[in-house]
Parts: sequence; structure tokens; C-alpha cells
Amino acid sequence: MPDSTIPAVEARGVTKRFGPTTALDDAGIAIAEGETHALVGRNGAGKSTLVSILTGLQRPDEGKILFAGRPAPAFADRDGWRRNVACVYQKSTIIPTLTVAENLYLNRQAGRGPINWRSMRARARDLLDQYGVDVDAGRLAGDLNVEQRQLLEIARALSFGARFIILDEPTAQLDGPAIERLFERMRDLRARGVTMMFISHHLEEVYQICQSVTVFRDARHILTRPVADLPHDELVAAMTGEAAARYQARSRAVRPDAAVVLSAEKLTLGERYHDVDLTVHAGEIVGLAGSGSSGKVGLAETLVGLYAADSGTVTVNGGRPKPGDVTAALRAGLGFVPQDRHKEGFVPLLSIAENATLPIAHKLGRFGAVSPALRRAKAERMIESLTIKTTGPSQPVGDLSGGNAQKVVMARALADDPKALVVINPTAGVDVRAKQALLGAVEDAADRGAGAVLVSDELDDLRICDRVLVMFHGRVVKEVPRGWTDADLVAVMEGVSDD
Amino acid sequence: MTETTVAPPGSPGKSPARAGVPRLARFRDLALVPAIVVLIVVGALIDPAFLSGDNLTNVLQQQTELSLLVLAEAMILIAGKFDLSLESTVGLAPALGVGLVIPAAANGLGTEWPTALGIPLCLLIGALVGAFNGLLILRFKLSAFIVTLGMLIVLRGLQIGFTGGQNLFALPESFLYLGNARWIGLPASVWICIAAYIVGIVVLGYFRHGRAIYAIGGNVDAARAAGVRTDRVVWAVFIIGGLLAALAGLLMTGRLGSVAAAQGDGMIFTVFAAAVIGGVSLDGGKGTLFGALCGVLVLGLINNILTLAGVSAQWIQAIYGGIILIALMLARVTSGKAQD
Amino acid sequence: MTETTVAPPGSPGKSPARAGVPRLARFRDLALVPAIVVLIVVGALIDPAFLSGDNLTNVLQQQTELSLLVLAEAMILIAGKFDLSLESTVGLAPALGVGLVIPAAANGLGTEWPTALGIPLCLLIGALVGAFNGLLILRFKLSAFIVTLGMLIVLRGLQIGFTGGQNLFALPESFLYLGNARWIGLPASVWICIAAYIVGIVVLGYFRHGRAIYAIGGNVDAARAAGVRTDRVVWAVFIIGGLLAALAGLLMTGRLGSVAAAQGDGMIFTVFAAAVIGGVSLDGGKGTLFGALCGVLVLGLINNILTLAGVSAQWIQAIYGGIILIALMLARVTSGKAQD
Amino acid sequence: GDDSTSTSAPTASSGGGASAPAAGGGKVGVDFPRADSDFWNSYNKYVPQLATELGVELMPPTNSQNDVSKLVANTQAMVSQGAKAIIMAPQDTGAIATTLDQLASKNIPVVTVDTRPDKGKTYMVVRADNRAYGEKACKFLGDQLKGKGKVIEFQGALSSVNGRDRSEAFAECMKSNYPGITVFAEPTEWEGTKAAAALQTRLTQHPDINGIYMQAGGVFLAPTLQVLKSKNLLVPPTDPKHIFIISNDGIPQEFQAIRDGQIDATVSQPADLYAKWAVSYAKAALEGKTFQPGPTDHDSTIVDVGGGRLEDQLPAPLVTKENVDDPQLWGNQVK
Ligand SMILES: Nc1ncnc2c1ncn2[C@@H]1O[C@H](COP(=O)(O)OP(=O)(O)OP(=O)(O)O)[C@@H](O)[C@H]1O
Ligand SMILES: Nc1ncnc2c1ncn2[C@@H]1O[C@H](COP(=O)(O)OP(=O)(O)OP(=O)(O)O)[C@@H](O)[C@H]1O
Ligand SMILES: [Mg+2]
Ligand SMILES: [Mg+2]
Repeated sequence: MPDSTIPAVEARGVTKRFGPTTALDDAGIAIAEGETHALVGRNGAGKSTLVSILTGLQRPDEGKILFAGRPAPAFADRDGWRRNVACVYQKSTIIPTLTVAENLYLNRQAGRGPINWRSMRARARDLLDQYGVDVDAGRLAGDLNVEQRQLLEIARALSFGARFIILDEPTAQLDGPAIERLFERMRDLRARGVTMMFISHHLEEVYQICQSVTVFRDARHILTRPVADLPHDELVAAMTGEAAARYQARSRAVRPDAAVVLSAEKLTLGERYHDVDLTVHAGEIVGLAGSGSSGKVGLAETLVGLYAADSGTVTVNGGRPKPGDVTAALRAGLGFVPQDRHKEGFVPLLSIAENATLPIAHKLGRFGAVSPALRRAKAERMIESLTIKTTGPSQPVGDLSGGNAQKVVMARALADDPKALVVINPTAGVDVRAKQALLGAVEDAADRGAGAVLVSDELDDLRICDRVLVMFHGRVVKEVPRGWTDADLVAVMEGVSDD
Repeated sequence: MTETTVAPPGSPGKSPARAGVPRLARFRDLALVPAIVVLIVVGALIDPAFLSGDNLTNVLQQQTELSLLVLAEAMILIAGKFDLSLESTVGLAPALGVGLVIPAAANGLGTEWPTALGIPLCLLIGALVGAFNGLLILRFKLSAFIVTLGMLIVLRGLQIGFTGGQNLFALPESFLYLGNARWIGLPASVWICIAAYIVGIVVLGYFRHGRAIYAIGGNVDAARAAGVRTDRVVWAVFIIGGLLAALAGLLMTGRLGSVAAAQGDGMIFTVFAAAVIGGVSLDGGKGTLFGALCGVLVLGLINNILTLAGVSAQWIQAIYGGIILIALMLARVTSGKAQD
Repeated sequence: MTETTVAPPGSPGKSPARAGVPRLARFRDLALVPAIVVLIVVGALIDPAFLSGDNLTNVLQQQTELSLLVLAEAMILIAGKFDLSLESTVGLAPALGVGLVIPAAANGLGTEWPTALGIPLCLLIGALVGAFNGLLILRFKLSAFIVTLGMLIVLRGLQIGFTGGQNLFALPESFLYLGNARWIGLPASVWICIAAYIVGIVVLGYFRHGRAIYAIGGNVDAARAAGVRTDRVVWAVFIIGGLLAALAGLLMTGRLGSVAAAQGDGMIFTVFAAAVIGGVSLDGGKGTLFGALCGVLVLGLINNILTLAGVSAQWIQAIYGGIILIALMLARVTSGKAQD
Repeated sequence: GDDSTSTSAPTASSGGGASAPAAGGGKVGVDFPRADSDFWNSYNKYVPQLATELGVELMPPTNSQNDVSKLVANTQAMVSQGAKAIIMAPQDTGAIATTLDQLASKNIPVVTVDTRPDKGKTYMVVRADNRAYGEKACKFLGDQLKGKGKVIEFQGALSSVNGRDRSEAFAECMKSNYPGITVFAEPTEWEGTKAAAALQTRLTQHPDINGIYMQAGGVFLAPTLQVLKSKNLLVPPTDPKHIFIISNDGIPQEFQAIRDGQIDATVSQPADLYAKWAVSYAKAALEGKTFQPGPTDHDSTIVDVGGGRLEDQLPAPLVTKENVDDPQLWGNQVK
């Protein structure tokens, strides 16, 4: 047989169970030498589980893994695995308390002898330069921003010299330009003959960078096809098991005399943003865009009271909640979807019902008591309206897949029928159907007369906005009305537009 | 109605499997009940005296102070914090409360405030200690472990300092009452304990602020982002913890008839053991007060049975520790979950 | 030189502010050095005898056992675990080691193994205790806190059990040697301690397996993904911890001339205080052995100064605790970081 | 004397005699205060031994590990199991009051050993006078040092009554009788390490220290000797550098140290007599006997310490080089 027909990587008949959960059910994948292969599927389809099996972190219950036709190394042979496959995992494997250099050379800082820190830092600098990563090797990894961490992970993965690299949702936390820089790098690697497996919920990215695509659904392999032969609709249908249309942003007419439900005046916070003015009317969705460190998240977090501004005022629904006091802002009629759902979004051990009703607990009973029946009823309505996939309101949120957990966070924001919504990156890491449900929920709220601020790194999300404020280096530099093209907006965000 | 919640037909096995989890979590509360039953049977076999009302009442009464401390510690642990200083509050609060009201001749401080103030002072001191701990931990952002470790030493030191290490036994009658009275056939302290646990279980289960404690322990950032005033709640938990410790001290004072200079010394290890055996996690957000109470009962029964069985003095400590270790391993095996 | 740490021109504010951190982190190691200097000055002012070589040697020698325990605990904490049972190993290991070699008439176990085996046995027992702790924690996935709390009780109980609670006085000469000998003007135990710390600092700073401990404490999944055999490393840390505790017990036995039934009792609180004051985090992955050693010295100097100053017995404990609390607050203020 | 200790029951209560004709017999419960010191271990061994000799039916002894809560729990358990009399040694003398009242209300006589409860009804207290220990130690050191010098004192825990009694008596006696002696009182919490550290520090600060009083030989003896040895201060009494040491407990190791000239004296706390008279009085209680204050037939005196509470103050002999080989000392009977 000619070499080219032997896949560079193959998984055959892999089954993996976690207790009663079947994460992979007789699934497989074959990736040809030199191609960039996409693996897509809804949240919880088993993608990351396959990754951990392909990288030797977990042992499959059944099935086998082949690299270039040869059986995979023994389970305990970590070095053997690492020569075959490198990986940027979905969950960060950066150790925040160690320096960048040490993270790069973790567990191989030196041979037998003692570590020579100076030479290790030098090697690290070389490596980082080689991949064009601009961070100081001596910094603590915990102080890096998201993109820098991601680059660090990629540089580390590549440094083992493996010819096969897995990237599990590398773009979920990156903004547009960073994603472009990542793709540049991937194209470059492909040109050097490196095989890649790429996981993402952004299907456009799959079309942009991959040659073929495998779809998993409910722990099973559904199809593998060259990207060129698979139209967008069919891909979505394969993922969801039903035909679906692309999300269509609704059109709204914001009445000019509509009440102002959320506003900021001359808001300034340290180095993060300066002199920001913002007005949101009832029934209006205002987008906030900007590249990394533009200050958009900081601004949004100030609006909800996570930070107190150095100067300036925030008005919510006509009132002035105490700066830096989330409770006051929420009581004033605000709903909030935080940036990082794992960090600020939910309490994993508590049930959906409790998480979703946390801000309105005081309305679910008298004298501080919370009626479980009322809470349950409320939660059931939320589950229904946001189509959360769950066994019931008493399921702990920690057991939900990412997209469904994000819906719970949205449910929490909407729980009190807020007059104003502040929503940050609501669709990060959620699958295409969940994304539609979440954006739909924001639009529904606007239709009911709420005003919303939507902060997002994804241009697609911003299409539901009536206008988009673009921030650059902590200032609002432009207001873009509906009907923008991606290129326009990116140009403003990067500070290269000519007006 | 259920259509929306049920997984689409294509999803195999997954959803039903998950449905089991919350139910199992609820059972975890009852995990120690079989152990308690076994201990009661073993106790009855070892000595018929075990099942006598008197003996069982004694077991309950002996555990009252411990159980109040465990109640306090369990709340604090669920909120994701730590308090080692409770055991010294058990000594200091009544000592200071008594010292302020009794004459200097009886080792008092010489202030001789009205006797009626004794008990309120004692409870107030407990609450103040809790408030001070909370202040250092929340405002100064110091580690709870190390703050309360420091306070443990300071409070005990203060007690020895102003009593000169003397036991205070010239107690006002009011101090003795609660530790000794019997109401409807059971010691008053047992009733107080039962009441405290009922209130605790109801508040932590069905009240907004109680649930907030779980939310804070489970993910403090999420709780804050959801509008919970986290610092205020945690502070309240520390204050209530101190108050309960002072109450425990009061009961102990009454039961034993004096404030010993070493009152409460060394209890904190037992408090943690009971809480953790009862399923409360040191990581916060996990566990129930009912479970913690079961932990207390298990330890109390083991002690009582070892005493009744007349285990040799020489080996009793090793056996006691061994039983605790085995209980932990069994809890691990039956719950099937890694501990934390 | 600083160019590389400076943020690229486009990114405002954020990077330069953060760039300071690693340098500051390195300084954190030295955070206690000023405190030590202040203590030395205070000591010299209080009593001229303080600065005498003899007194300083005493301070060092008195801290040797504590410092070995802190070394062990710091490693275990950095690896993200917990060991409360070290203090009972300090008693059990030498007691068992001695018991196996001395005649039954001198309260031995009656085995009367060759005397030369005494010290190896003692160290072996320490290592075995560590191995057993590790086994329960890693294989059975039990909580380290609660396993070692159980072991603390069991080990102390075993010691009381088989010695019948007797102090062992009839020690082989070899047991006395290390705790008493002087090498080149300093007590042997001080040299041993210095050597242990140097080895520890070098291994944790410059060797792969040492760095793996930090990696595990920082993020155990990431360490595993990087090919660190996490379980093996943590197990080794527990074993070395037990070994160091046994060594500390050996030195203490030699220094005090007997194995007391309560040897090591209550030390664990001081061990934690020293480690945390020295900047070791209870969350794992943070802190250095040098910092921990400074923590030990601070506590030792405070003790020595309080003794020299002749503080009244009645108030000494409160003052000691108060100083620790203040030290913690100062450490917090100077480092500017929330503790954990 | 020989005869007195071999007397089998406390018959010699002056003017005493059987009053209530209650039937003798019944189980006697005993709680040991701790099992981690030589003194108490000896006591723990003597009790069952003497109970057999005296024909007393002893329940399995419990151990309260120096924890008054455990003592209370143990007592209650023994009552549940049918104890008719109880022997205990409450190390915390205040915290036992309520329990004593409860036992009194159940007509269960209590003999306490070593400590006198601050409050509550007891049938008999069997103890040597701890204040006398402190005084004896003070007098011994004062005389040896001829009223001049520096003395270091290892105090027990201030929170224990025995430590407090010894400390107070020692301090008062020193102050009134030997004002020329400077006393350094070191708080040790009964811990050998603390004593060793304090001794090292103090010897550096005051190299001319010439007397040591340790309140418990069991914990302080070995560390003290070890420190002195390392400083080359373990020299015979004839040497001017000699430090006079008096200890407290009377364990065999102290006797050996006296024979070796390393320490000078100890106050022997009579573990055997504690056990013997505790059991005897418990037996007498079951037989319904009562006692009156006055001298006994075993070199001791029963005193009324207030409110009709009786205390049999056993002799605590000072042991020096002269009498260290007396076979009657309990420390010489331990095997
Ligand atoms: N260690 C584990 N223990 C228990 N269940 C697990 C574990 N890892 C994964 N699962 C479960 O297996 C299923 C597949 O998870 P996996 O992480 O592979 O999904 P995914 O396709 O990567 O989803 P996403 O797009 O959200 O990242 C999920 O139901 C998940 O809850
Ligand atoms: N100076 C700072 N101090 C503390 N946290 C900061 C600082 N700057 C940024 N952050 C954190 O980074 C996040 C994003 O910051 P910011 O709002 O400044 O930029 P952004 O435009 O959202 O950038 P990015 O796209 O990189 O997230 C915030 O949630 C905040 O927690
Ligand atoms: Mg995934
Ligand atoms: Mg962002």
C-alpha cells in the first residue's frame, strides 16, 4: 500500500464511559497526513474526550489508536505519546505560579543534572521568538492575558517536534485579530507538513482553515467529508440532527423618545478606560467592540458594579446604584451575564433552579424564606423558554455541558425581567444551536422593552445590535450603526480606519 | 411539559445516567445513618446498659457542646472559610463573662457588673471574637486558617492571663442553669442543641441567606456577580459561629460547674473530624448540617461504646483513631467519590 | 535588560503594571529578613546576653526539630497536600525504634534487635508512616486533611499503647549522639538542619523532580499532562516528609535525653504557623523553603526574646499569639497580596 | 513505716466506726486521668493489683486522657453500668463540681486522688499536699544555697491545679524565707522541650544559676540533664559549679540520678499509696464506714478541708542521697 493512504492518525471503534455517562460510543476518526482536520459537534458530543484519548491522557474502554499505522505507545509512556502528538487542551494546562520559561519546559527543564535557569530562559526566548510570541520568558504565567497563554500553549505543544497537533477550541477566547494571527501560524505549520486536528464551534473557521471535517453527535461518529463538499446547512444538520437555518438578526425600531434605561457619563477607571459616555434606550441593543485590552469588558463590569469607577456616574433605570455594588445595580433592574461563566457565572454544585434564581431569591417567599415550589416553577419556565437540555431544575449546573451552563447564566440574568441587560461574550464556547437560543433571548428581552449592552469578541453576535460602539485603548472611538461589514468594523477596532 | 427537558432521541444513556446524581447527593446526607444504626446494635450487644434511657441521654448531653461547635464550623466551612479559634472562644467567652460580674475575691476582674449581664456578655464576647476574625479575614484579606490559628493562641492566652490560670467556680446561678436544667425529661442543653440544628437546617435549606452560604462556598465570584453581598454574609457566619461557640462554652460551664482555664482545649480536632466524617467539605459549598450532626453522633457513640466495653486505657486512643480512619474509608467507598 | 519585560507599545497600562510581579515574587522570599533584623535589634536591646554566640546557638538548636518539620510540611503544602500527622511521627518513630532494640525490662518491646538497627528503624518507621498516608490519600482518594488527622490520633495512640505511656529513658548511645554532639563549634543537629535545607532548596529550585512539586501544587492536571508522574512524586514527598519527621524525632530524643510519651504533641500548629508566616500557601504551588526557614527563625527569636525579657508566665501566651497575628498583618501589608 | 502500709483497711480513723449498716460489696468504677506519664502509669498499674489484694470488685478502668469532658462521660457510663462507688483523679478541679453533685444525688460515694475538687461532695480526698511539695523544694534549695543565688523553676501548666499550687507555694516560701535568692519561673505547659529551651536561654543569660526546681521529674528530668551535660555542668555537689536540683514525682529515673549525683533530691509522690488508699476508702465507703479528722495509722492525717469534706493527706517523703535506696519508696518497687 502506498504511504499516502495510511492516515497519520486514526482512532478506531473508541468507546469511553464515565460512570454512567457514555462520552464516546464506538466512535472513530481518521486524519490524513498533512491535512488540517476539523472535529465539530455540539457541546458534550465527546470531542474533548477523544482529544484526551488521542493524547494518551485517558485510556479508552474499547477501541484503539494508531499513529501512521503503528499502534500507539504504551499508556504510561508519556514521552512516546508526546513525540507523536502535541496538544493545546481546552482546559488550560498553564501553571500560573510558574514562569513562562518553566511552563514551556515543564518536566524537561534539564537532563539529569541541575537546572540552569539562565540557559533555560535563553532557550525559552529562542523558542518564543521562533513562533513569534512576544512575552518575557521570566514572567509568571499567571500574569499573561488569554491570548498570550494560548500562544504559550501552542509554542509548548510544537516544541516537542510532533508532526501532529491537536487544538481544542483555541479560538473560543480569542478576539478577531488574535484568531487571524493564530490562523496565520496554522497555515504556516501546514505548509511545513504538520498534521492538525482543529476543534471549534465557529463553523466559518472550519471553512477558513480546514480541508476536511468530522462530525460527532451524541458520542457517535456521524460523518467525515472534505470541507469543500459540505455546505454550511448540511454541516449544521449533521451536528444537530435536523435542518437549521442561519440565525437571522431581527430588525427593531428603537423609538427615539424611549426611556434611557442605562447610561454612563464621563466614566474613567485607571488605565483601563477613560471618559466613556454611553446611553442605552429601552428596546435597544448596543454593542461594545474592541480588540484585546480595549477596556470594553472593564467598562461593562463597571456598569454592573463589579468595579467602582474612579470618576463618572452610572445610571440604571433612572436610579444611581452605589458604585461597586453589584447587588444595588441588580436591585435597580439590571441583568448581567459575566465574561467567564466558570469564574463568575454559576455555582457548579448548586442546581439549575438555584443558580438561575439567585438574584431574585428575595422575591420567592416571605421573610427571607425561599419557597422550593416557586423556585422550581420559575426554573421550569426558564428551562422551557431557553430550551436548556437537562434532566430537570434540580440538576447541578456543574453537570451540564458548556452551552447549557451558559444558558443557565443567561436565565439568571433574565430572571428578574430586567430593564437593562449587560451581556459579555454570551456565546463563547457554545455550539451553534445554543448560540441562536442565547442571542434570541437577548433579542426577546429587547422586544419586551429592555435595553441591552452586548460585549463580544465575535462579530456575528454583534449583528443583533442596533449600533456598535468601538473602543480602542480605553476610549470609545466610533459609533457604527447597523449594516456594517466585518471589514469596516475590524478596521475601526484595530485603529486603522481612516476617519 | 417535559419535552423540552428530555434529551433528543439521539442521545443515548447520558441523560438518565445524570438523573441519578442529584438523588445520590441527597442520599449522601443519610450516609451515616446506617453507621449509627450499626453502632447502636453493637453498643446494645456489648452492654445492656447502653440502651438505657439514662445512658443515651448522657451520650446526647455529652455531645451538646461539641455539636454546637460543629454546627458553627460546618457553616463556616460551607461558606468556604475556616475557624480554628472556636475552641478557645468556648473557654474565653464564659470566663470573661463570669469574670466581669463576680467579685475580685473570687478571681473576678473587679468590675462586678450586674450578674444579669453575665450571659449576654458571654454571648456578646463570642460574637465579637467572630466579628474580629471576620474583619481580619475579609477586610485585611488574611488567610482564615492563619488568622484563626493566631486567635486560638491569643484568646487562650488572654483567658490564662486575666484568670491567672485559675478555674472560676464562683459562678452566678444563671450560668449553671442551662447546663443542668431538664426540660420535659431531657437536659435543657439537648433541647437547645436540637433547636439550634433545626433553625440551622431550615435556614441553610430554605432561606435566601442560608442558600447564599452555599453559593459563596461553591463559587464566591459567581455569588457576588449574582448580587449576593458575599462579605456581609460571610461576616455574619463568623459572628454566628462565635456566638454558637460562646453558647457551647456556656453550656459546658453549666454542665461542669466551673470555667476551667483549659476549657475547650483540643476540641477543634474533634470538631473537624465530626464535620468531615459528616460529609462537610473543606473546600466549601458542600455538606449539610444534618450530615455534620450525624458525624457528631457517630463520634459520641464510638466513645460511649469504647468506655462501656472497658477497652484498656493503654490502647483506647489508638483504637479510637483507627475506627475514625476506617469510618472515613468506608464513607469514601460507599459514596464512591473522591474526598476533599 | 528590562526591555523584554516591558509591554509592547500598543498595550496600555496593563503589562507594565504586571511586569513588576515576578521580581516582587522573588523578593517575597526575603520578606521576613527585615523582621528578623528587627527582632535581633530588639533582642540586643533587651538583654546583652542575646547576642552572645551561646544564646544564638541555643536559638538555632532549639529550632532544629521544628525546622525539619517545617521543611517537611512546606514541601507537602507546596505539593498541594496536607500532613497533620508529622507531629505524632516525631514521637512514634523514635519510640518504636528504641523499643525494638532495648530490653523489655527498660520498657522495650522485648524484641531486643541489635542496637545498631535503632536509628535506621526509626527513620524507616517515619518513611513507612508517610508511605501509608500517601497510600490512603492517593490510592483511596481520601482527603489529606482527614487522613492525617486520623493518623495523628492513631500514631499517638500506638505510641501510648506499646510503651504503656512510659517515657523511654534507657536509650542506646547512638540515639543520644546526634542530638548532643558538636561539630566545628555548632551542634550537630544545626549542621544536619542546614544540610537538609540546602539539599531541599537546591532540589526544589534546581531539579526536575523538585520543580515537579511546584507544578503539581500549581495545577495537578497540567503537571500530569506534561508527563509528571504526579502520584509518584506526591507519594515521595509524603515519604520524605515522614522521614524528616522521624529525623526530627531522633534529634529531639537526643537533645532531651528520653522519648517522652507526648513527644511532639501540639507542634503541628507551630509548624503551620511558621510555614504560613514564611510565605508558603495552603493552596499549594506557592512559597519557598527559604521563606519557611525564615518563618521558623522568626518564631524562635520571638520565643527567645520573650524568655530573656522575663515576660510573666500569665501573659506570655497572649503576647506570643498577638505578635504572630501582628506579624501576619505586616506580611500582608508589605506583600500587598491577599493571602491564601 | 512497714506495718502501716501493710494494714489492709483504713481502720484507724480516729473515733470513726461503722455507722450505716449498709451491706458491703458492689462494683467500684475507676477512672484514670492519663496514661502518658510514668507516675500515672504506675498508679494505673497499682490500682487493679491492690483491688485484687483487697478483694474489691473493680470495673474495667476508664481513661479520661486529661480531659474533663471525657471524665464526665466516663463517670456517667460507669454509673449506667452499675458502679456503686467511684475513684477518680480530676485534673481539672473546678469542672467536676456538677458531676460530683449528680453522683451525690445518686448516693454514689466518690474518692478523688491527687486533686481536691474545688466544689462538690466527696467521700474522701486522697492526696499529698502539692503546696507542701513547693515548700519542701523551696526549703531544700534555700538551705543548700544558704539563702543566696539564682534558681530556675520549671512551672507546670498554670491551668492545672497542681502546677499552680506548687508554683504559688514555692514562690511564697522563697519570698518570705530566702529573699536573697532570685527565682526565674519558666512557664512550660508540662513540656520538656519548653523547659530545655528555657534552661539553655537562662544559663546563657545568667551563667551563675545554681539551683533548679522542676515540678515534674517525669517530663523535665531527661531534658534538664541533657542540657546540663552539654554545658558540662553535671558535676558532683562538691564542685563549686554544681547546680542543686530538686525534682518532684519520685520515678525510678530520678532515684538513679540521685544515686549518680546528678540531682540532689526529689519529692516522692506516692503512687502506690494513692492507689492503695483510694481503693481502701472506696471499699470502706461501700461498707458504710465513715471517718473523722485526725491522724491515721498510716503516717497520715485526715483533715477537714471545709464543709465536712475530708482529705487524707498522705506523706510525700523527700528523697535524697541518704534515703534513696529505701525499698518502701514506690519508685524502687517499679519493675
Ligand atoms: N472526567 C469526566 N467525568 C465524567 N464525565 C465526563 C468527564 N469528561 C467528560 N465527561 C462527559 O462526557 C461527555 C463528553 O464530554 P466532552 O468534554 O468530550 O464534550 P465536548 O464535545 O468536548 O463538549 P464542548 O464542546 O462543550 O467542549 C459530556 O457529557 C461530559 O459531561
Ligand atoms: N489592570 C487590570 N487589573 C485587573 N484586571 C484587569 C486589568 N486589565 C484587564 N483585566 C482583566 O482582563 C479582563 C479584560 O480586560 P479589559 O476590559 O481591559 O479588556 P478587553 O477589551 O475585554 O480585552 P480582552 O479582549 O483581552 O479580554 C477583565 O475582565 C479584567 O478582569
Ligand atoms: Mg470540549
Ligand atoms: Mg475580552
